[in-house]
Amino acid sequence: MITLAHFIVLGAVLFSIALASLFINRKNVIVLLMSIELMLLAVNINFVAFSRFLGDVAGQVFVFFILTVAAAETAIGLAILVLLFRNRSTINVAEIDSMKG
Amino acid sequence: MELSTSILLTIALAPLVGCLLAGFLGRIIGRAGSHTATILGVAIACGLSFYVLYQLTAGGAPVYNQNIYTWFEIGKYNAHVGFLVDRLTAMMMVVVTFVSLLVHIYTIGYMHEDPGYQRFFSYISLFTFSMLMLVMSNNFMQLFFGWEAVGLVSYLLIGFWYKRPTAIFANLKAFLVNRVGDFGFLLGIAGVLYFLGTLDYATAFTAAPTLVGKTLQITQNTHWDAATVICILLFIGAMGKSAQVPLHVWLPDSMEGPTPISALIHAATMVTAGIFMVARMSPIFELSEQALSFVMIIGATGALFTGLIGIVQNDIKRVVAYSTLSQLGYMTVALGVSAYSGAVFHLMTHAFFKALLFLGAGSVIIAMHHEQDMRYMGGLRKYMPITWITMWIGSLALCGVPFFAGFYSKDAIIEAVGESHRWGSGYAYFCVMAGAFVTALYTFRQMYLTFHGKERFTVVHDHGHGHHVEHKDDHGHHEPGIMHETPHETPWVVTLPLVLLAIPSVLVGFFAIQPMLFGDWFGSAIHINEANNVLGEIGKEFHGAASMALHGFTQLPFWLVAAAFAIQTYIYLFNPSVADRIKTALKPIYNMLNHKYWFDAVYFIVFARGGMALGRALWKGGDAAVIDGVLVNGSAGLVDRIAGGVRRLQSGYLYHYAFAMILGLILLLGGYWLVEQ
Amino acid sequence: MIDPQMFQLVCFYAFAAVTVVAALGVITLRNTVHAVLSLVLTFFSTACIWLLAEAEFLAIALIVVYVGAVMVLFLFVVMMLDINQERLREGFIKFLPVGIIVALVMLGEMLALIGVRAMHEAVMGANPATVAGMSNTEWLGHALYTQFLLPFEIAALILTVGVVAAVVLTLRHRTGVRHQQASQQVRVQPASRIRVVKMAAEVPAAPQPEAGKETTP
Amino acid sequence: MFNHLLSLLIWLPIVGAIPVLLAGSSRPNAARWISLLVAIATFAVSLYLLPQYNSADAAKQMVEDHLWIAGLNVHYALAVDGISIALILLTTFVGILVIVGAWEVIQVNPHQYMAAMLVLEGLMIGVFCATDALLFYVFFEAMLIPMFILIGVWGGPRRVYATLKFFIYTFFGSIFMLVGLIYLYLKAGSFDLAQLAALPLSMKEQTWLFFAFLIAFAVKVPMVPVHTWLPDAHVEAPTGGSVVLAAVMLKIGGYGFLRFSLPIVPDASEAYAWVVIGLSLIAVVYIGYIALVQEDMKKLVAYSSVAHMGFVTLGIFIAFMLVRGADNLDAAKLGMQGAMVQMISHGFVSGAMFSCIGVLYDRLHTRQIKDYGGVINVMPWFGFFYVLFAMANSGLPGTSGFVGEFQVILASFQANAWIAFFAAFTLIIGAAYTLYMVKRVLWGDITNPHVAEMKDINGRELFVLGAFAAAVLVLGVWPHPLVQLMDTSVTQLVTQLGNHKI
Repeated sequence: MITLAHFIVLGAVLFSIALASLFINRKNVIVLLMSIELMLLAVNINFVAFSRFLGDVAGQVFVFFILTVAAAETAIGLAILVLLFRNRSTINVAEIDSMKG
Repeated sequence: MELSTSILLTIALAPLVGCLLAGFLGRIIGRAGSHTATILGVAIACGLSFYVLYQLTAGGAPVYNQNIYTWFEIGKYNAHVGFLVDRLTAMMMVVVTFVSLLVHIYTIGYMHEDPGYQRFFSYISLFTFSMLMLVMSNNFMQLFFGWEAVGLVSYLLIGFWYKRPTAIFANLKAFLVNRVGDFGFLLGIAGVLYFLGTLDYATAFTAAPTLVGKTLQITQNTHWDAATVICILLFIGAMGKSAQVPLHVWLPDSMEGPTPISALIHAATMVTAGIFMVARMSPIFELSEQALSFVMIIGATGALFTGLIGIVQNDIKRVVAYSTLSQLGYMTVALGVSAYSGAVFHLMTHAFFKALLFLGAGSVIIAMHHEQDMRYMGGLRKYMPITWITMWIGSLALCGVPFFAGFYSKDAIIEAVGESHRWGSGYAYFCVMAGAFVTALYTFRQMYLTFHGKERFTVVHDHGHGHHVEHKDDHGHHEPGIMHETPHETPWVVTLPLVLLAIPSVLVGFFAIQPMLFGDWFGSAIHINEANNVLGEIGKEFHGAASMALHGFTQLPFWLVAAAFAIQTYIYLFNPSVADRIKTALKPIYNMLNHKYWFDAVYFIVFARGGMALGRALWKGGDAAVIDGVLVNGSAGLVDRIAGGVRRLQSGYLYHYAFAMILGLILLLGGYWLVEQ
Repeated sequence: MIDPQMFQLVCFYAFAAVTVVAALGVITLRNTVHAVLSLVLTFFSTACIWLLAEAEFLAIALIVVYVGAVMVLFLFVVMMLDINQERLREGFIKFLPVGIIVALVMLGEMLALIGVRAMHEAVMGANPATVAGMSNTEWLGHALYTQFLLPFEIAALILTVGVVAAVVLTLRHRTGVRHQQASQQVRVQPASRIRVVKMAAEVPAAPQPEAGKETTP
Repeated sequence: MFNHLLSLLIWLPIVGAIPVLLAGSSRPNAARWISLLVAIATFAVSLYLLPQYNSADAAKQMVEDHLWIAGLNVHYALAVDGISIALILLTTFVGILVIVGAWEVIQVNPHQYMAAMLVLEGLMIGVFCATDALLFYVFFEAMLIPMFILIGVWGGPRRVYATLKFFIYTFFGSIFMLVGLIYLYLKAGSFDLAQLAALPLSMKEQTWLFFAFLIAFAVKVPMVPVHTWLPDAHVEAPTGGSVVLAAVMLKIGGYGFLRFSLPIVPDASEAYAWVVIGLSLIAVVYIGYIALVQEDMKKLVAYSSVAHMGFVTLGIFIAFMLVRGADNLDAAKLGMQGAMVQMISHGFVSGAMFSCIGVLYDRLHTRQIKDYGGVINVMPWFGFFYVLFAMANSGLPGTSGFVGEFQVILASFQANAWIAFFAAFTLIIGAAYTLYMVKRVLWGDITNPHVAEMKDINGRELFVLGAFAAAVLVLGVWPHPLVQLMDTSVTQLVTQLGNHKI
């Protein structure tokens, strides 16, 4: 019998994995971007689950929008990445510190 | 017949008009135009002043006291510009305008080479205006105006030769020392307003008796007598203007200015403003024994000790300057023993003979081509007889030889002091008595050094006349003792004033003593408590001027003068080396006198250097270090440091920001969780 | 017989396990291409889990849109860029413990706060779409085109902007490349092609007598 | 009667700045002439204002009132009394002179300079007219912007530091005032000054408000110890900026005390009058000593401004001791009048001093006293003015500098002889620092060969200095009209002081 808790735990675990990735893959922008995808996925799982268990369509609509925005974000993020690589010949985050105060 | 306002206004404003004409249009109207305009202005003022005096004395005109216009009016406090003309004022007006007129004429001769000719006339006319405003004032505000305005002109005139470092040092010093006096004076005026509620003379003097018993709270438990405080504060003003110890230091230095103004301002008129003021304030001063004692002691100290300095001076003008200090001391003593009319009387006679002495000294200086050191003079008698005779007249008047003007006024003062029972009058009596001897010492020394004995200069007829012309503007920069041409008598514009001043120096005492001292000539202008009326006491034994003079021959002061005359005659005419031997024998005393009791040195170190050091300390320590350093830039620096610290957190690395976000999220969730629990 | 609910549970656990393992792969695999592929697997298994929750439309959309488009884009980029893998993995081991600890703390906090234990009681009820008498797609579409129309359109706009932005960002202006500009060719005028110059006939020049003077500059 | 006179006065120069700006840097002469015309027109309007004003009526006159921000009950409310009129006249008078004074001196973008001056003038007039606290605040703050530009663009080498210091300092002060005003608004529901004055406040509230106002206005005046922005600002400011700063802007601090501290928080003002009086006396003595050792002429005059403004605050707050302590209304009026006259007079004198220094600076491009010496030899006419203004600065009777100081000293003696004692120190120390400067700059022989080449003042400079000189002398010889102009307003203000609010 699947309960809400199953979904929630799965979402939480996925989110935590993505979170850990921010630490261990801190120099690789591509993996960082993928981690963000993972986080969004975790959130989406929760949305779907709540939508299903509460019988509310809004949750799924939200997932829909999140997918949209995430797709756009990925597109732009990758575009920036390409641009960055073209200008700097690296995607190493450790070498990108022009925001340094 | 009433005095007319328009005449009084003309008296005051005519010199001002002259001043403005010479000052602003000097280039256009030229030298002759300038001196004509100013002399005309002063001559009008002088003539009308005599007329006013005549009206008040013989014409039976009542005292004039009217406001011309309102200066300000705030509630019950008001200040006006107006005139109070009684006999005291009229006498001062006559003295001021008469001496001023003669000095104007004299200046034509004295300054004829100077490039600042017009400017000079403009200044002395401005001075005449200011002095007239001072003496004619009917209230304290206008008095203060005149008081400061004469100070301004004095400042301008001492620094007239503005290229000389000593002159511009002296004028600053004079102004600042005067300002110290004015500081007290202004507070005195404020005190008058506080206790009497008015700035108007007449009202204030009427209300003066209410001062008795009033006190001014100084600290929680100290209360000072109101009249004493006011009088001493006002007198501090007089000390500055009339160069009383210890504010006398500016007067000798003021001799840096051209000689005509030394005569006019720093001997005859301006410096007597303090004396005039105290005499004018007699209704208030009479209320305070302590203040009068203070006045007397200050005056007595000045009378003797500044005179002593005069003995060691070599500069002809400085001798006269120290004698002025000493004579001002006499006047002040007279004020201190409530012999106000004696003080004013001496003021008048002194104005004539001291102006004469100064102008005579100036005449000598012209003849010596701006050499002022008496050690390089001597034997001038045969070159400039008029100057010589008139100077002797002035000197005898100064020494108080009977029948001369100075005798009457000075002897009256000495007797009045002897008559007084005020606290400290014994000291004062000793001072004035010894002062008479000292006066004679320096006066005869000066006369002998200048006019008698051997010539201590050599005349070198070099043909470098062009060379001489070059130096014309640099007054006083000759090689000492070398003359390029024989000294000769000065032109008539110089000697005429000498002669005109010599006449009153001889006669004015003889004719004026009866009414001024012992008659009720001043009327209500001077108020004396019966208990203090020393002159009244003397007056009982007065039997006419001639008998007073004859009696004078038997008195101690005359014999002191005679002794001094004998000593100086012996030293300077027969055995000049004695002077040097005395100098060596009394080395410490000579040093003390030569350094003027170290007043200048101490003042310079304490006030000038000390003030600068304090200012620098406050600036660097207070403003720059504490306020700007710690508070202003310090707080800016603190923000900067904090920002610098926080800045390091902004590493620019994405993962640091992400880490911060996560950390924040964890903390938030943790906190929320804890709260939930 | 297998209990359908039990079967669902087993399926859930299976897919969940795949999801978690694949996610771990995403963050740990040395080769980025493998990581991307691992992410694709994550999405697939998640889509399956969504199917279990009867969110069919989203499950399919996830696969079609995400795996089909976005992930391919990722692959393109990863393969296109010549990336030094080793440098990028510096600090992997060093930060691994931190990462694990932070992740665990986060997990614990999240679960504690959400109150997972209480949710064990929430059993999956009837499918709301079915209750409403619609398929899941219909149900969602209904909501999107009525209640959420404006956000929906805005989402479309965002996508467009995203596309435009991506293009603009990566567009490279190369200098020195010649393009044919048709509009200019069409608007060409004779005057811009040929210029007729009038000039005097050439005469042999006379020798300059003062030529020597001009030598000094 | 045309009842938008005050608006006209405020907006004429501000709007007039637009054509000046439009004239552009390509037509500098057009810009100069237009701005001069605008300044003269403004002065003319302010002169026209004078006969309209009924000095016997204590009420505010020429009232304009429009709702401005309905939600906050803020009004665009203008009105004047005698005090405002005097200060407005000072502003418009100085306005002409700074334009003339900058005529050829400002060569870089003169149109912008002139426009900034005109805008500044309008805003300052606005400050003096506003009867709504928020409107006052808006003008008060807006004024900083043109000044900031004037110093920052046409200033000396350290202008960036000076402008920042000036801006942050004054802004820091006024923030407290804003907080105070907001509190008052929440209590009274209005920003109308008359209503605020009538608002009953507890002692605790008054104390907080008093110090909020004190900080704001003390910085502006400036009082010790928040005066250090002034010397820096003056030193770096262009001549015209210095003149306006010293002549008018500082007065706004004193004016603020009169309009805010006194009527709104009288009881706290009374309780803490000793603070202000103490600081004023410190300003006179302490700043006097500091001025004595300055090497930079502008710094010296700036410090002397602080000392002179000490008389303004002293005169204002001595009134409390007199009204409430001694119950002597007339003496309080004397002190208050003294403060006002001192404000006007200081406007002329300091403006003139800075103009004089500008004249020297234009010729030798240095403000260091040691670079000069013997200037009188080559510039006799300049010397005349310089000595005149120096004397006015040291408070010589017959010049305007004396009148205010005299009245304040007389009034403070009525309160306490010791206050008068310390105040009167200015007589010595003021003369010392001013004349010491005159000695080193004007007198003496020429030591710097560049000084020998200096030309005497030209017609334009003669006009500026002459106008100042006339003002200084007229006010010094006959202050009665000015005193009378402000009399009823001051009387009303002083009477108000007697009313306790708790």
